Amino acid sequence: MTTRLVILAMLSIAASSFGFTPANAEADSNANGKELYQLCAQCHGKDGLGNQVALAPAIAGQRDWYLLNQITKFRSGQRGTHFYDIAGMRMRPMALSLRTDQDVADVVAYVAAMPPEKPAATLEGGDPEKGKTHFQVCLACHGPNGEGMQALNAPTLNHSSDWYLLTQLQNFRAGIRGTNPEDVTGAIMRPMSMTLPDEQALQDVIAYIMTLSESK
Amino acid sequence: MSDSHDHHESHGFMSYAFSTDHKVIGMQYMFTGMAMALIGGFFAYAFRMQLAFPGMDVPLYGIVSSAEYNSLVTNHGTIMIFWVAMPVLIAAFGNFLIPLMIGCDDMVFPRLNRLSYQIFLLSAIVLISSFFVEGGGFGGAWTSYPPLSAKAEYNLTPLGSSLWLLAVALEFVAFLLGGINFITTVMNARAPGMTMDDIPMVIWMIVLASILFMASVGPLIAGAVMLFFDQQLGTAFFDPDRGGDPVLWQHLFWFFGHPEVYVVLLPAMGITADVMCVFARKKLFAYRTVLYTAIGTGVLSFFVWAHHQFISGIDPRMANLFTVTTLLISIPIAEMCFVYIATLYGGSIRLTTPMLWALAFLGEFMIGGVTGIFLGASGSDIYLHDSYFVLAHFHYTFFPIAIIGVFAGITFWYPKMFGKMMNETMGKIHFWGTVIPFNCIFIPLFLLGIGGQHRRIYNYEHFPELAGKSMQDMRVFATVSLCIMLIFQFVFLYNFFASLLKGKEAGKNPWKSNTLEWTTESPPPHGNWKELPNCYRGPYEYSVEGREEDYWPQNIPDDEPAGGAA
Amino acid sequence: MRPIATTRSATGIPTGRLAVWWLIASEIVLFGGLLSAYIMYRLSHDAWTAQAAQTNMWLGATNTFVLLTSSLTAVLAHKAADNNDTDGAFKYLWFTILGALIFVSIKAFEWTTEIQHGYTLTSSTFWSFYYCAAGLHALHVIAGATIMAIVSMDVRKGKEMQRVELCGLYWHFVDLVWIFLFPLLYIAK
Amino acid sequence: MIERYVEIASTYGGNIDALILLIAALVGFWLVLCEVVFIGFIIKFREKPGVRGQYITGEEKHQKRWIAIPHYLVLVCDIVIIVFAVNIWYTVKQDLPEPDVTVRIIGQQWAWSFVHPGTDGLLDTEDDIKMVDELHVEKDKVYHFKLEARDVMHSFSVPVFRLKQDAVPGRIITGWFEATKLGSFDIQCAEICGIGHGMMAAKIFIESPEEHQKWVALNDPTEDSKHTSTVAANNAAAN
Repeated sequence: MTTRLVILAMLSIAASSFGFTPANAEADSNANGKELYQLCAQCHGKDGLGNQVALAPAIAGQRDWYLLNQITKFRSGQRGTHFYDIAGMRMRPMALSLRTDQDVADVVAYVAAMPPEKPAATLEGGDPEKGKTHFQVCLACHGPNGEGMQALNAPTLNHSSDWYLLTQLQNFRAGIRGTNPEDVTGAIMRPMSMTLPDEQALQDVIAYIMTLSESK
Repeated sequence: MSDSHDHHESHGFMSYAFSTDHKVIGMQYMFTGMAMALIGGFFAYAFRMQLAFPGMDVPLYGIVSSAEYNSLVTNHGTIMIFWVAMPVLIAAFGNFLIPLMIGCDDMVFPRLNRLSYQIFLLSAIVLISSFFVEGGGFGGAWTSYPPLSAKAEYNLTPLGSSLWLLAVALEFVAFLLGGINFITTVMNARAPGMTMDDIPMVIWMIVLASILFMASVGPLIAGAVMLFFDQQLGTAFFDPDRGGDPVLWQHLFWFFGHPEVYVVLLPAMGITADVMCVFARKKLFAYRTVLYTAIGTGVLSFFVWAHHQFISGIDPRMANLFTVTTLLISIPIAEMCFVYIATLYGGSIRLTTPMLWALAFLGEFMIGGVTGIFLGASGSDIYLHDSYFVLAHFHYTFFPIAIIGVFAGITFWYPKMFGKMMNETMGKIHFWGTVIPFNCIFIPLFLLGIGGQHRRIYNYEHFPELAGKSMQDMRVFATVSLCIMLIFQFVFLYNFFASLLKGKEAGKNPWKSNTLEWTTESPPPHGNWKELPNCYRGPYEYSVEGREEDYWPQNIPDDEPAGGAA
Repeated sequence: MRPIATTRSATGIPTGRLAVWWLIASEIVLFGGLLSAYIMYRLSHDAWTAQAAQTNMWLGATNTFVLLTSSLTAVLAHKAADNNDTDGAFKYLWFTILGALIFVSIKAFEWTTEIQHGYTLTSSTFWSFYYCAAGLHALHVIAGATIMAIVSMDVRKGKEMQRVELCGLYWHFVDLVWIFLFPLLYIAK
Repeated sequence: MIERYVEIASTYGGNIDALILLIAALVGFWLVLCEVVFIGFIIKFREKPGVRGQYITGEEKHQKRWIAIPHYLVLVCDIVIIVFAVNIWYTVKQDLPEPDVTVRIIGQQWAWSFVHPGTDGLLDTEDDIKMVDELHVEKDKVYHFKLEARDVMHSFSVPVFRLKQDAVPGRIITGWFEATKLGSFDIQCAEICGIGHGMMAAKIFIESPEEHQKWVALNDPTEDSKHTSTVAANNAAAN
C-alpha cells in the first residue's frame, strides 16, 4: 500500500508541475513585451530572424519607430488589406491581437532590442555591382549603408531577409503596397520602387543590399 | 494501514511498475487518467479565463496568446477524451472490475495488459512533451483537419503536430491491445455457471465499447500514418494541390470519431446501471433490452459519421441520408434512458454519494442527448454547426460520462479498491459543488451558441456586433462557475487521500451488493479469491420476495438459506 | 506462471485463438480503411492508371506465389503440431519463415529498382499509397516471421504447441491482405 | 427567440429559426416529461423504514409496454423532425434559385477576400472589384457565391443569414443567399484555420440598389479611382 501511495504522490506532483509554466519570474525590464512576443515567435522565430515558409521576415533589431509605424498600419488596415497581399493578410490579425497601445509599444521595444543578425541569402542571380548603381536612388533615404533614417521614415535594410525585400519591392511596384490612400509613407516608396527598370534590377539591388553592414 | 493484497510482491518501485496484477494496472490507469484530468482541467481554466477577460495575465499561467489558446483548446479536448475518459472508464474500471466481477483471478493475458499500460504511459509522455517543443503544442483542434495539420507553414507547430499525432496513435495501439484482452477475458474466463445474462451490465458495456473501438479505429490509424507521412515525409495524401483530398481525413476521422462517443458513453451507462440497481435495491428493468439497445446504438453509430460534415463540402444529398440515421440513433438511446428511469420505479432509493452521481449522470445526460437532435437535423445544423451550442451539447454528454460517471464509479468501488469508506459528507459537498457549477458553465454556452457565436474563437472583441455586453456577461459567468467547480475538486482529492489513511474499514460488502467482486476481501488479495467463486444467478436480484435479506449475491447456491453471505 | 483465467474457456474456443481472431478483426478495419481510401482516390484519378502500369506485375505475381506457398507450409506446420510432431512443426515453421524472407527480399529488390527509376514515396499520391500500403503489409510479414522464429524455439522443445496454429491464423491473414493488395496495386491498370 | 440575439437578414433565416423552435418544442416535451418522471420517482421511492423494494423484472409484456409505447412516440417525433429538416436543407443547400449576381469568396489565412462583379455584372472580367474583409451585396437580390480556400479549411459563416459553408482547398463550392435587411453585419470563420482564426473577421454590407450602384462606381478599378477600404476609411475617421 505504501508503494502505491508514493506513486500516487509522484504522479500528482508530476501532473501539477506539467501544468504550470512559470509566468516570467525573472526580473525582466520588458516582461510584458517578451511575453507578448511569444505569439510573434510562432512565425518570426524566437530570435526574430524570420521564417520564409511562414512568409515572416527577419525583424530583430529593426528600428522601433518603423516597427511601430508598420504595426499601426496593419492594425488600421492600411496594410494587409490588399487582395493579393497574402503575407499581409496573415500579419494583420496578429497585429490586431495586441489590445492596447502599451502592448504595441512593449512588443516594439522588445523586438527593437533583439540582437540583429544578417540572414543567409536565399536568392541567386543578383549582381551586387550593378545593384550598387541602382542603390544610388535608395541611399538618399535609406542611407549609404542601408542603416535607415527616421526623419524620412526609411527603415534599416541591413538585417532584412532578401526574399522579403524582393516581395515588398514587387508589391510596391504592382500597387499591392503603398496604394492605400491612408498609407502616406508607403506612397513615398511606391514611385521610388518604380525607378528600378526591371525584375533583374530588383535582384541586383537586393544582392547589393545583402553586402551592406552597419557602419559603426 | 492494512496491507493484504500486495503481500506476494516484494515491495519497491520496480515490482509496482512492472506488476501484471490487473488491479495494480487498473489503478495505474486510473491515477494516470486523474493526473491527466488535472492538466486538462488546468488548460480549460487558462483558456476560459482568456475568453472571459481577454488579454488578462491569467494567474498561474500568464498571457494566453492566440497560438497558445488554440493549443490549449486542442489539447484540452484531446486529453479529456483520449487520456481521461478512455483510460479511466474503459481501462481503469475494465481492468479492475472485469476479473473481479466475472469471478476469475486475473486477465487472460496479464503481460499484454502490462504492455498496453506501458504504451499508454508512453503516449501520455509524448503528448506532454509536445507542449514544450519549438513552436509549442499542436493547435489545430482535436479533429486535426488537414491541410492545417499537415503543413508546418499553416499550423506553425512543426514538431508539436507530429508529436500530437504520434501520441494519439500510440494511445490507440494501447487500447487495441487492452481491448483484445478485455473481450477475450469476458468471453472465456467467466466463473462457472455465469451465463451471458449473468454478466453485470458494466462489464457488458466495457466489452461492447472495446468492440466498437476496435471496429472503428482502424481507418483512423491508417489515416494517422498518412497524415504523419504528409507532415514529415512530404507525401500528398491530403494536399489538394498535388492530387490529395483533405475531406478524406474527415471521413476517416469521423468514422472513428462518432463511434468513439459511444465507446466512452457505454461504460458510463454500465456503471450507472450497477450503481442504480444497488442503491434502489431494484432489479435492472429489462436487462436484455438494455443490452440490445446498447448493441443497436453501437451498430447505428457506424452509419452516422457524416453528420459532423454536413457543411464541410460533402455532397448535399448525402446529408439527407445521414440526418435520417442520426435521428434514428435517438431511439435506442431514449429507450435506454426510459429503462433506467423505469428501474427506479418501486425501488427503495438510498441517496448515498455514488447514487447521487449515478442519478446526476442520467439527469444531465438526457439534456445532452436531446440537444444533439438540433445538430443531427441537417436544416438546423447549418446555423448551429461549430457554434457554442455544439460545444455545450457535447459537454453535456461528455461531462456526465467522463466526470460524473467516473465519480459514480470511483465513489462506489472505492471501498473495494482500498478497503476504506470515503467520507459521505465531503462526498456530498463535492457532488453539489461539481454538478451545480457544471450547469452554470454550459447553460450560458447554449445561449451563446444560439446567439451565433462560434467555438475556438480566441477573443470575441474582434466581432463587435456579435459580441454584445450580455454575451460577454454570460462568458464571465461561465468562467467563474468553472473556477468554482475546479476549487471543489480539491474537496474530492482531499477526501480521496484522507480516506485512505483514516477512512472507516469497509469490510467485504459495505453496499450489500450482489455482484461477485463484493464477495472477496477489500482490497482483494493477489489472485482475488482464496477459492474462485461459482455463479448461480443474475447480478441484479434485489428485493426478491420471500427472502429475508433484500439482496441475493451471485455466488450463493439456491438451496443455501437466506442471509448475509459474503 | 499463468493465471487460472487463461486456462478457462467458457466459449469452448481456446483463449489464444479467440484473441488472434480479435486481433485480425482490428487489422481488417485498419487495412480496410487504407484500401477504401485508395480505391476512392483511384476512382477519381484516371491518371493513376498510367502510374500503376509502372509497377512490376511479374515480381508481384511471384510474391503472391511465394506467400501462398508459405501459407501452405503454415498449414502443414499446424497439422504437424496437432499430431505432436515437434520436428515437423519446427521444420514447416521455418519453411514459412523462409517464404517470408523471400517475399521481403523480392520486395526490397522491387522497391530499389522503382526508386532508381525515380518513383519514390513523394512522386505522386499513387506512389505514396503504393509504398504506404505495401510497406505496412511488409511490416506485418516481418513481424509474423519474427514471431514464428520465437515460437519455433519453444516448439522444438515440445512446448506451447498450440501457438503454431495461432501463427498460422495470423499468417493466413497477412496472406489475405496481399491477395487484396496485389490486384489493387499491380493488376488494375 | 433567436432573433433576440441575432437578427435575421436572409430569406431562409426565418425557416431555420422555425425549425430550431419546432425541435425545441418536441424534444423539450420529452426532456421535461422524462426529468419530471425521473425526479418524481426519486422522491416517491425514497427509502422508508419497513418498506422493501419491489421485484420487477421488466421482462413481461405489460411492463415492457412502458418502454415500447414511448419509444414509438419518439420515432414519430423523429420522423416529423426529419421531414422538416430535410425540407429546409433542400431549400438552403440543394435547390439553388437562378442567381441575379454571382460573387467569389476566398478564404485564406487569416482574411476573407471577395470578388464582386463590377458594372458589367459578370465575374472574372476586367472590372471585378476585389476586396479584403468586405462583402458588399444588394438587398433583395439572389446571390450565388463560389467559395474557395487558398490554403487550409475555412468556413464562411454569416450568423444573420443563418448560413454556413466550409471552404475546402481544391474545391469550388456554390451556395446562395438573398439578403432582406439593410446594414452591416459580421462574417466569421467557423473552422479552425490556424493562430489567426479568432481574428478572421470580415463584414457584409447590405445596401439598397442606389447605394450599391454608388459603391460600385466608386470602386470601379477600370476607372482611375483609388481602392478604398471602408474599414480603413472608418478607422481613419475614428482616429
